[in-house]
Amino acid sequence: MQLEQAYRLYESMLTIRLVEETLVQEYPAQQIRTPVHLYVGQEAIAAGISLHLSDSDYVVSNHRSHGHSIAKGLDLGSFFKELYGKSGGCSSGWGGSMHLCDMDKGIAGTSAIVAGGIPIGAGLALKQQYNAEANITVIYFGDGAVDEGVFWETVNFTGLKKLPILFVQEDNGYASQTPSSQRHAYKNILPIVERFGLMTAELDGNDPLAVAATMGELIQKIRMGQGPGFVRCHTFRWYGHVGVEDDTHTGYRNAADVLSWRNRCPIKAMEKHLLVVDPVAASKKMKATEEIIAEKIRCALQSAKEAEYALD
Amino acid sequence: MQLEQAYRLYESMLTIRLVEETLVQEYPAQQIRTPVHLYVGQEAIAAGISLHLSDSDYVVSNHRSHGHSIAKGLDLGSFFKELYGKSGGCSSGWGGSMHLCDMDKGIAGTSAIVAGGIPIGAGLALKQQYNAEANITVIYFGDGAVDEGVFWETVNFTGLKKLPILFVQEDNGYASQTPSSQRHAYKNILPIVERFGLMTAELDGNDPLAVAATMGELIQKIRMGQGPGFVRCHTFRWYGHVGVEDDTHTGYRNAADVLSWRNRCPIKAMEKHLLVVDPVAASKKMKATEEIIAEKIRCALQSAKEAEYALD
Amino acid sequence: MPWTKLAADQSACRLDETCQDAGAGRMISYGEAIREAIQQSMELDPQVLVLGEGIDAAGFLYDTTAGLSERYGTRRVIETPIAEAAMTGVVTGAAVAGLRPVLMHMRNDFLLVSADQIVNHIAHWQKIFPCPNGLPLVLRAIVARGWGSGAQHSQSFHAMFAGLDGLRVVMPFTPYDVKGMFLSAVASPDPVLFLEHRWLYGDKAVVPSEPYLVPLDSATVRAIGSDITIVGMSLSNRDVQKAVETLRQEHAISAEWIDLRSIQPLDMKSIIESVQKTGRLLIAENGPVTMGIGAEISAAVTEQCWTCLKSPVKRIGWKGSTVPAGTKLEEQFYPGVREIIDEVKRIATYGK
Amino acid sequence: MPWTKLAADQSACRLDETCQDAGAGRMISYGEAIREAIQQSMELDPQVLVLGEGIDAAGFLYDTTAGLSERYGTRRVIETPIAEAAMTGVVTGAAVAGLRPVLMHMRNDFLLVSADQIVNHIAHWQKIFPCPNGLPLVLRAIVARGWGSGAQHSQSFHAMFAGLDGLRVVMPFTPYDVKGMFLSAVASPDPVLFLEHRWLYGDKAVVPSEPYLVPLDSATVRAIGSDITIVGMSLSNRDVQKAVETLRQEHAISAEWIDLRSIQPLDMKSIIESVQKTGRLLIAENGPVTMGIGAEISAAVTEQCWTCLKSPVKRIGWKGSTVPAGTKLEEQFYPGVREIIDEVKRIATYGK
Ligand SMILES: Cc1ncc(C[n+]2csc(CCOP(=O)(O)OP(=O)(O)O)c2C)c(N)n1
Ligand SMILES: Cc1ncc(C[n+]2csc(CCOP(=O)(O)OP(=O)(O)O)c2C)c(N)n1
Ligand SMILES: [Mg+2]
Ligand SMILES: [Mg+2]
Repeated sequence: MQLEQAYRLYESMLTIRLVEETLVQEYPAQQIRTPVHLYVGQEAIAAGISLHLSDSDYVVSNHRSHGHSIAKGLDLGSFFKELYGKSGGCSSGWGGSMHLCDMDKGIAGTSAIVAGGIPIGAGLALKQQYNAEANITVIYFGDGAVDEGVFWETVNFTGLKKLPILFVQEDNGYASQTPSSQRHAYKNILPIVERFGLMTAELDGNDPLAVAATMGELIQKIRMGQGPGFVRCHTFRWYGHVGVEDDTHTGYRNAADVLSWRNRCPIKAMEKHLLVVDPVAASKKMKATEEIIAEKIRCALQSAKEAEYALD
Repeated sequence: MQLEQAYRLYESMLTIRLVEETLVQEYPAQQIRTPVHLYVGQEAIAAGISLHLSDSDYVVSNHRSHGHSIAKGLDLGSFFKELYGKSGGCSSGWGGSMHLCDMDKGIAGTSAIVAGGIPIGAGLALKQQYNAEANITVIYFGDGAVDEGVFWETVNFTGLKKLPILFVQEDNGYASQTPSSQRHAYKNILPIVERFGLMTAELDGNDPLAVAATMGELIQKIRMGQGPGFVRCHTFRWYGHVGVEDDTHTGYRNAADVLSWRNRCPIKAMEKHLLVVDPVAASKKMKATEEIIAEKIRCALQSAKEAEYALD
Repeated sequence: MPWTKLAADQSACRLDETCQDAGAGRMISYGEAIREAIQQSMELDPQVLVLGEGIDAAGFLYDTTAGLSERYGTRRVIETPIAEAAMTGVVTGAAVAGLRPVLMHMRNDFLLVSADQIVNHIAHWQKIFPCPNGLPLVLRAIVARGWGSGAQHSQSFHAMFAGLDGLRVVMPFTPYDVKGMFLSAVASPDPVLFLEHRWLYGDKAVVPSEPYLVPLDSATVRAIGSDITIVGMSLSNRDVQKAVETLRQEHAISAEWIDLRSIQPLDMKSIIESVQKTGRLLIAENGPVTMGIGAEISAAVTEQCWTCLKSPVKRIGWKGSTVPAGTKLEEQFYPGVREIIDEVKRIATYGK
Repeated sequence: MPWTKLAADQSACRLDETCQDAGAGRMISYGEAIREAIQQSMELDPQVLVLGEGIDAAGFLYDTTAGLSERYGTRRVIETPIAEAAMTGVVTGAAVAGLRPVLMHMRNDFLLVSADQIVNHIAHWQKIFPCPNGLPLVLRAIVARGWGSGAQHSQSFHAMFAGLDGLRVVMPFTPYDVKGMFLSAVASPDPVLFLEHRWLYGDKAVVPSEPYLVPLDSATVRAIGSDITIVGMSLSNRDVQKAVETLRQEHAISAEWIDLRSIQPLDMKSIIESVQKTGRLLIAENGPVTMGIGAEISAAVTEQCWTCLKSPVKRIGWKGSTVPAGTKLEEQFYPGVREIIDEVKRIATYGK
């Protein structure tokens, strides 16, 4: 990976992280009145993918949409405003955390119905194929969404029509508090979807370099019309399913697992990498990046707090 | 196969065939006022399966339900009455051809919504498992039903819970007039459902002996709790998708294919077999069987014609 | 944009209601009018594509899609798997991205398989997301009846989907309307549930051969009267029409007949105008009475026409929500011209 | 059969409405009452099993299923995949075969994913098939509101499913009712859509600790009055209750408050009896006004109480069918006590 790209990847992940840490801080004040599903821990996935996307590529997202949207370029001001229910929010205050959107950035929409956005993504891709664009659609979903029939219908249609879609399964092991093993008759979904004509890859979703590299190759193939792709990214969310609390105490995830995943922080991994490949400047550059991001967030947050409430 | 069993198989297939040929004859009189989806050509499947079922085993059927129900023991009188909309019909005249039922015979119901009956079958099996019965549920559906998401959801749930289900796909190559190749991203469904923990088999659905043998083994395994099964039976319907006409002229199926499948009549195959294994008596026995069936149908049809219309 | 041009042309040459009764002109059937409308919409706008089960296979959805794939290719005429939920999502996404897809269902009963996409997604999308392209999609579905089609193939879901602000629902009755409203549905930036009735396919009338638009949000008065207003919709209009004639000829009752056409939004203005004149209202539902669109009309009319109503608004419709298959059961289940006439007579003499 | 026994015991010792206001007794919350009802139904009848997403995982559906799997095992407490359509079919089949399954959804919005199973299958099954075991299944689902839950997590689908003869729909308001109606729902041979409201979970009242049944088809008068009838349902009762008090105290208007409880079938008898006395009716919908259950009530009451109605039946409810997420948008969207009072005052002075 080129240095410039590596820094962009770092910046993207860090932006998501700092935005969500801001949410964690601000949420108790009860001015962000919308259910938040934090992406913390999973940042490498959206960041690693978005590195290879332009505004003409679409993403469709689910309830855990902050990272997907921010990585794709959602303006932080309109993001915060949306979460504060303010005028100027990306969905005019109507959507809240679970319904982010910015068509100019290719963020086509977000469904809070599990798997609901998946076939919509196929429709976006159908238009790209119809117009013979070289653009693609990325569909984000969890290990839970594949339980739903509409996922399988979409996989079949996608394989049949060879739509330019990258299916991204963010496999954090749980749907809400229920582990995959209690929901899936199979261990690995990849050999199954392969049979529907999808190119597949399995990834450590916490390894930003691996994510960026594999996604880059796959996206390139999809763009060139070699068919749709499906990536299973193993990862872990640090916070509870919804809200800003650590929920380890509720017991459904084992504390040692939580710890071991926290120790595999994708941002730390990226920092380490940058320090190795750019030993002289990295430290300073990262600090500068962090400051810039923090400043952006401060402004965006401020603007959201000061904005008028969205009214009908 | 034992001779007695072979004759039962023959009788079962022939009953279905003669009943439906009766429908073909009577339909133009416009007294059977319900859309009929004929099973002619596919008889070996339901007959070969039902050989191994008792009244305590359930079947769930689809729009093409005559054969499934008759093989499972549906009384012909109540069958014809149902199709004539008469009182005494198995569904009290409310169901028509697409909604046959007889709980005493384990015919639990019939959905005319493609794949609609599939999860219901899983519920029947759940009860069998819950009560630790050695009974099983057979779910009949076509190559079209697997297009629907609810099929995949049910396969997953079945594999997960190891329900005592035999999934029977009657693959006649078409959903209405649309070939599988226009609907499926995959060529063979079996290696896919295998991954969900289903035992699988692929069969010539027009070979009654093969059907009976394979189904017998598989059903035995399912009864013994070795897990659910899925059989893909290649077959062909002789008539149009709905109604009593040959639709070869409409062109979606090639005339040579239609002819070659007609030449592979499962009942003819069974006759041939009986003549070989029981050369002395077969001819006479088969004739007697045919006469008995024909007489039963005559009576049943007569009773239906004479019955009062079902009223609210 | 071809559609703004069509709308503009139309306001110039004023092809409206009156035209269809003009007498002279080409007679085609409701089914043929649909086919022509689909074909013209595809001809007018390369962004229009059609999708569905059986639309590019023998049968061609009662011939309404015959010839399309030869003309426009399988790129624009997409035979689909039997996967209504996903395909509904697909047309939603395609419309979000700027295409004008039309998804076709042989029976409106199958819409239920995709209810999550319709109710939770389509009907909210434009309200919660900025949609630079609108959400120009059409769900075309056929309501059927009779021949023992029974519980799962004879329902009419116009009312079930009538409470969603973000989804237009229309039920054209005439060949003229079915063509003009289909073109309007495709032209519309909003999603439209387009409900045809199988029993109307053979009805013939004068239909202009050029493309034209009929509004998606307006009822139309099909017979002028002064004693009572009768609202019909889709097939129920047929019985209403006959009843109106008999009432005039044999009972000296002058009934005003309104064809609802649009279920969502309701054209309350037209209904109220009529009721203000007649003081009496009967709604002939093409579906079960309970929770039918007649309930909403009755409630709204009663609120708004309280002082001019001479008798309570009445509703007539199917006996229940499960349609039986048996011949006589069917006969008992559906009201007919007779029942409408009887009801009108009761209403007309109410309190007298 | 444990359920016939319970019904018999009950008619003996007559545990009815009055009991809950008795004052003395154990106070528990609506949520606790649900939990107790579920547990007691499982205790009473080994054929009862519960299924759902998150019912056997941390959270336990707002604690309503906590402890069940320890007590009854995972054979009877089935954590399911996120596959509402299939799981609805599964409970249908299980009920056909004689079990009494309860399928649980955290939000009633998710019911739409299974609409085909509910509408095309469950609601017709007993009508078209002889069902020796009836179809004893319960779909338990929670209606939510607020905190920006927005378009897909704040809907109330009671009215959308209210037109199906083969499906009972109930919306209990009090801790007493939610327990008794849950037990009745499980006892019922018919399928029941059991809609709870998340905002009621904290409400506390006296609830008997033994199992008891509350009918599934009857509304209840919660305050006696003479000037106007106000029908509430589920959460909207809360505003109605406050409005009724204020009206009495500050406006000298005596309102009769009916808690609808059952959406399908409607207890028209109770409503009509009340309207015959008051001559005025307002329905406070817990949902959008258009095509709400209020439309059906209004139409039916107007037909049946024409001569005793002093003013047109009115409805109050949400501003539309898409619920916004933003705080102030939410505030604008839902009517409150104030709006009910204003509407009642308008009705009470109507025509004066
Ligand atoms: C149709 C539907 N069923 C249930 C839910 C409730 N729900 C919200 S998120 C979620 C779990 C999703 O898990 P997964 O897809 O793995 O995503 P993650 O939250 O782990 O990122 C569930 C069950 C829903 N929103 N929609
Ligand atoms: C949900 C739904 N979509 C569409 C239909 C219309 N339809 C009835 S039968 C059928 C084809 C079924 O094909 P298959 O499953 O292969 O069964 P076959 O008729 O070949 O036996 C279709 C599409 C339906 N009944 N239900
Ligand atoms: Mg997950
Ligand atoms: Mg087939």
